[in-house]
Order: sequence, then C-alpha cells, then structure tokens
Amino acid sequence: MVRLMAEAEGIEIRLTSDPRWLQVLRAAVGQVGHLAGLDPAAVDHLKLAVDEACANIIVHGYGGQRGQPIVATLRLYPDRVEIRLRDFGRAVPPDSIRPKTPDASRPGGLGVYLMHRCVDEVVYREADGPGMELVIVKRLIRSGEETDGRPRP
Amino acid sequence: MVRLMAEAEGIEIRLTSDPRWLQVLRAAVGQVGHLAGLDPAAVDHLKLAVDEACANIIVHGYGGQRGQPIVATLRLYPDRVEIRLRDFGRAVPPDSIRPKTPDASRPGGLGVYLMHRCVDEVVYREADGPGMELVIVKRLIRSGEETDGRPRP
Amino acid sequence: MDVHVRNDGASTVIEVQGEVDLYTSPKVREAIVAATKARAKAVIVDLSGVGYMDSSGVATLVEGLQFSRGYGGVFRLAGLGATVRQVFQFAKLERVFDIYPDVAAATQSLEPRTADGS
Amino acid sequence: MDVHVRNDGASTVIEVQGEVDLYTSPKVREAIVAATKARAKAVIVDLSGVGYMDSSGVATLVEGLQFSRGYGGVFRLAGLGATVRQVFQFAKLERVFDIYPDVAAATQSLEPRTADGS
Ligand SMILES: Nc1ncnc2c1ncn2[C@@H]1O[C@H](COP(=O)(O)OP(=O)(O)O)[C@@H](O)[C@H]1O
Ligand SMILES: Nc1ncnc2c1ncn2[C@@H]1O[C@H](COP(=O)(O)OP(=O)(O)O)[C@@H](O)[C@H]1O
Repeated sequence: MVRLMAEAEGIEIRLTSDPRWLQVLRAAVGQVGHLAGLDPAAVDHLKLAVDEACANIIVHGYGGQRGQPIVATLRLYPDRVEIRLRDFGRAVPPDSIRPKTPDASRPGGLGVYLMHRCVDEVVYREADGPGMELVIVKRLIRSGEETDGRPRP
Repeated sequence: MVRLMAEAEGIEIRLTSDPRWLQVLRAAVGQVGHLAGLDPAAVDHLKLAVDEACANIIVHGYGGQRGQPIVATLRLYPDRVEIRLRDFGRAVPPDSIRPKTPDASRPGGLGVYLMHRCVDEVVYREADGPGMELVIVKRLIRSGEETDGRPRP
Repeated sequence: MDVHVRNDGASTVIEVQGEVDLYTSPKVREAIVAATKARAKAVIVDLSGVGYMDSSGVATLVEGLQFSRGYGGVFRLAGLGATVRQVFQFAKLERVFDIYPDVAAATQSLEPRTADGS
Repeated sequence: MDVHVRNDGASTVIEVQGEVDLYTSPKVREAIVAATKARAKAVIVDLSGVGYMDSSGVATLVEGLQFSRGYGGVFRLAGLGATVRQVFQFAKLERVFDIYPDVAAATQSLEPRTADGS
C-alpha cells in the first residue's frame, strides 16, 4: 500500500456539459475521498468543491450548451487528493475568478466562495489550448498532526 | 429530457488495473443506473456485473499486474443502460468466457455466472487491437410493460 | 430527486428527497414558484430527505424567500441534515432563513395563538 | 472497509463493515485465516454492516467454511442485508452456509443445552 501511495494513482472521468452527469462525478469523487481516508464531512466538502467547479464550467465556460467535453482527473497522493478539471470552453483570465463575499439579498454568486471554503487549494490556470484548467487540492490530515499543520509535541 | 434521452448520452471512466478503483467505478455505475430510473435492486445488479467484469480484467486479462489501462464507457439509451469495458491485456476467444454452474465445494468461478444473473446481455468481443471488449446491457422496464416484455392490454 | 407538494390548509409543504444540484434544482424551483405565485400564506420546504445541496439549490431557496417576502408570506426551511446545514453556514444564510428542526415544528408555530396563550 | 475481531469465549466474531470486493476481501480473508488457524471452535462472520459483496467476498467465505470444516469447527454468517443475501441466492449458497439473522441468534444456539432442554 505504502509503495503504491508513494506515487500518484489516478482515475480519469470524461463527461459532457450536461448537469445530470454531476451526480455521477460526485459519486466517484466521494469514493476517491473515502479511499484517501478523508472523514465524511471532508468527503462532502470535496464533492461540493468539484460540483461547484463543474457547474461553473457548464454555465460560464460553455454558456449552458450541452454535449461539450469536461475532463476530470482524480489523483491520490500520500498527503492530498488532487482533482483537475479541464474544459474547452470560453476562457477568462484565471485570476478574474475570485470568491465573492456571500450576500443574502442576491441569489447566486456563491460557487467560487464555497469552493474556497471546502478545499485547501483552488487554482485556475490558463490551459494548454482552448478553455481553462482548474486544480482543486484537499489535504489529508494525518494522525499526529493538528488541523493547523503544527506537529504534535 | 425526452429529446436528450433519444440519443445515447455517456460518460467515460479511465482507470488502471488496481482493485481499489473498483469501488469508484461502482459508485459511478450506481449513479448512472439511478439516473436511468433503475430500482435499487437493479442498480445493485448492474454494479455487481460491472465489478465482476473488471475484477476479471484485473485478474485474468492483466494477470494481477497493476497500472494497466481499463476504459469503461457508461451510456444511457431510452430503453437500456449500456456499459462497455475495454482492456489491453491478454485476450482469449470471446466465446471461451462462459458462465460456470455454481459449485459450493470450490471457492471462486462465480464471476461470469453472476454477470449473467445480474444483467440482460453480457457480450465479449474481439477488440480492435490488443485486449478484449465487453458490452453489458441492462434493460429498463418501463411502466405499462410487463417484465416479460409483453405490452399490457 | 423527488419533489412532493401538499397543502394542509395553513401551509404548503414542499418535500424534497435526494440530491439538489444544477440538474435537479429547477424542479425545486418549479414547486416554489407555483406555491408563491398562488400566494401561499406559508411555504415550508422540508429538506429532511436531502443529503446534498449545492449553490444552485441554495440560490433557489434564496429566491423563494424573496418571492414570499414580496407578498408578505412566510417561508420556512425544515429538517436540514448536517451536510446541508454546513452549506448554509458557509453561505452565511443560517440566520437569513427561518430554520426548524422538522415540519411539525415549522407548522406548529403558524397556528393562531389561543386566547389565553398571549 | 473495516474488520474487527472479538473473542467472547465460545466464539470468534468477525465483524465486517463496508464493501467487500477484490480490494477489500483479502482483509476479511486474513481475519478468517487467523481464526481458523487458531482452530476457533466457532467463527461467526457478522455481515450486518456490509452493503455490497462480490464473488471475491463470497469465495473468501466459502474458503472459511472449508477451513473450519477441516477441523470440525462451526462457521456461521449473521446479519446479511438484502443486497448480500441476493448474491448468496444467485450463487446457490444460501443452504450451504448456516445463516442467522444476527450475531445474537448465531451465538445463542452455540450454548450448551440445559439438562431439561433436550
Ligand atoms: N469555468 C469558468 N469559465 C469561465 N468563467 C467562470 C468559470 N467559473 C467561474 N467563472 C466566473 O466567475 C464568476 C463567479 O462564479 P461564482 O462565484 O460561482 O458565482 P456565479 O456562478 O453564481 O456567478 C462567474 O460569474 C464567472 O464570471
Ligand atoms: N477479461 C478476461 N480476460 C481473459 N480471460 C477472462 C476474462 N474474464 C474471464 N476470463 C476467463 O473466464 C474464466 C471464468 O471466469 P469467472 O467465471 O469469473 O471465474 P474465475 O474468475 O473465478 O475463474 C476465467 O477463469 C478466465 O479464464
């Protein structure tokens, strides 16, 4: 096990920009989180982050158009789960995608904010070719380590 | 919905021949079955068939060697769920893979038999290139239709 | 995901079962729009059967609250599980909504007070 | 998937939690091999926490039954849910194993009969 975990091991899921595949992707992401040893709440957070990111690809990247490709790569590392999402839609400057402070008077605008609340890293990048690339990282908290990262005395 | 369902819609999952990905594939297959409207028992059957087929690819097709590619394509049709599994391992003549009658005195030998019990079609084919291709079909029973396929009067 | 609507005189209860996301939230929205168009005095959304909700579900509920406030109606949520509650916490909406442990609690407090009770 | 083993005098209870497949069945096998190597008089496998089992899990249990019979031991299964039971039905193993509704029932019948009970 330790030997296998030392290198990244992964699974790749190719879906299209149809909202109904989101539940399938979430189920797969949930199992990968479980395999990584995340607790159930952390698994939920990882699922939510990936789901919000994909919903944004469908709505913003592809403007709601169905049938367009999305590639999700789910990888296990000894210290983290890493999920990459690649689309081939309308790209925007990566640092223009920022969390907005929740505003109860307006429905919507929560996606990126929730992503940042749920995982440790949310990094948008310019893709090699059309579209965008996003890397989501959820770190594993190992026993003997506090949540703030300080090793126990 | 009807319009979308008229054509096949699918999702593709690329995993490697490591048994721990089986639970991830099962979770995705389960959601696709749920999306198709299968009842929970039928969803369980579909998961079991795909799981047994993949386990056989890992054990027989790849002789237990890790890190080898398996491609699963999950498609929804108006009348069925179709799952294709492609490997690039040792191929055997497709019709040599046959269900064995369960024999309680010997552990094992149940995989192909269970696949046939669980789904409506299990078709092994010679692949285009190395390895094997398998198509698993689970039919949807629509309301107004009996299990034997006869339309109600 | 399933949505069941029932009218029990004083209130319209929208019972949601399953996962609420970009695919399924339009069905929840439909039920909320129908109830608020009919100017239901009280709309109670029963989320006890919801194990997952994303921002599209949250946005749908925020919209419902606004529709309802538009005509002076009551809009309540009931039965949030830990996973759903966490999303409301993250979104800082826990105090914006009237949240009850279950439909019974949400309904009970709607009943007119008895003469000696106030 | 988790496997917990406890010895309560008369029997060794192997409690399995989660999904049993090609990845996880070796862990179940390990516990069964340990118990049968130690010639446990009775091995009870508690499957009440198992929501999924494939043929590798079934094969592991068939092996356990054979190990146990090899020294005249008792090997019982307890708490099969609908999904797991279906696999045993398909495999025509329902009558091959001694299957009990739960661990209590599987353990109870192990106790020596009282003098006036036989
Ligand atoms: N995949 C994407 N492609 C293009 N633009 C995006 C993408 N994801 C997010 N954005 C941009 O970031 C903004 C903020 O997204 P978000 O916080 O989820 O709120 P909302 O989607 O409700 O607008 C979006 O309005 C959009 O302009
Ligand atoms: N993907 C595959 N590639 C090559 N051979 C296979 C494959 N799947 C099944 N087989 C062959 O079919 C036989 C029957 O499989 P099965 O019924 O699952 O029993 P078991 O795997 O326990 O032998 C296997 O022993 C193997 O020879």
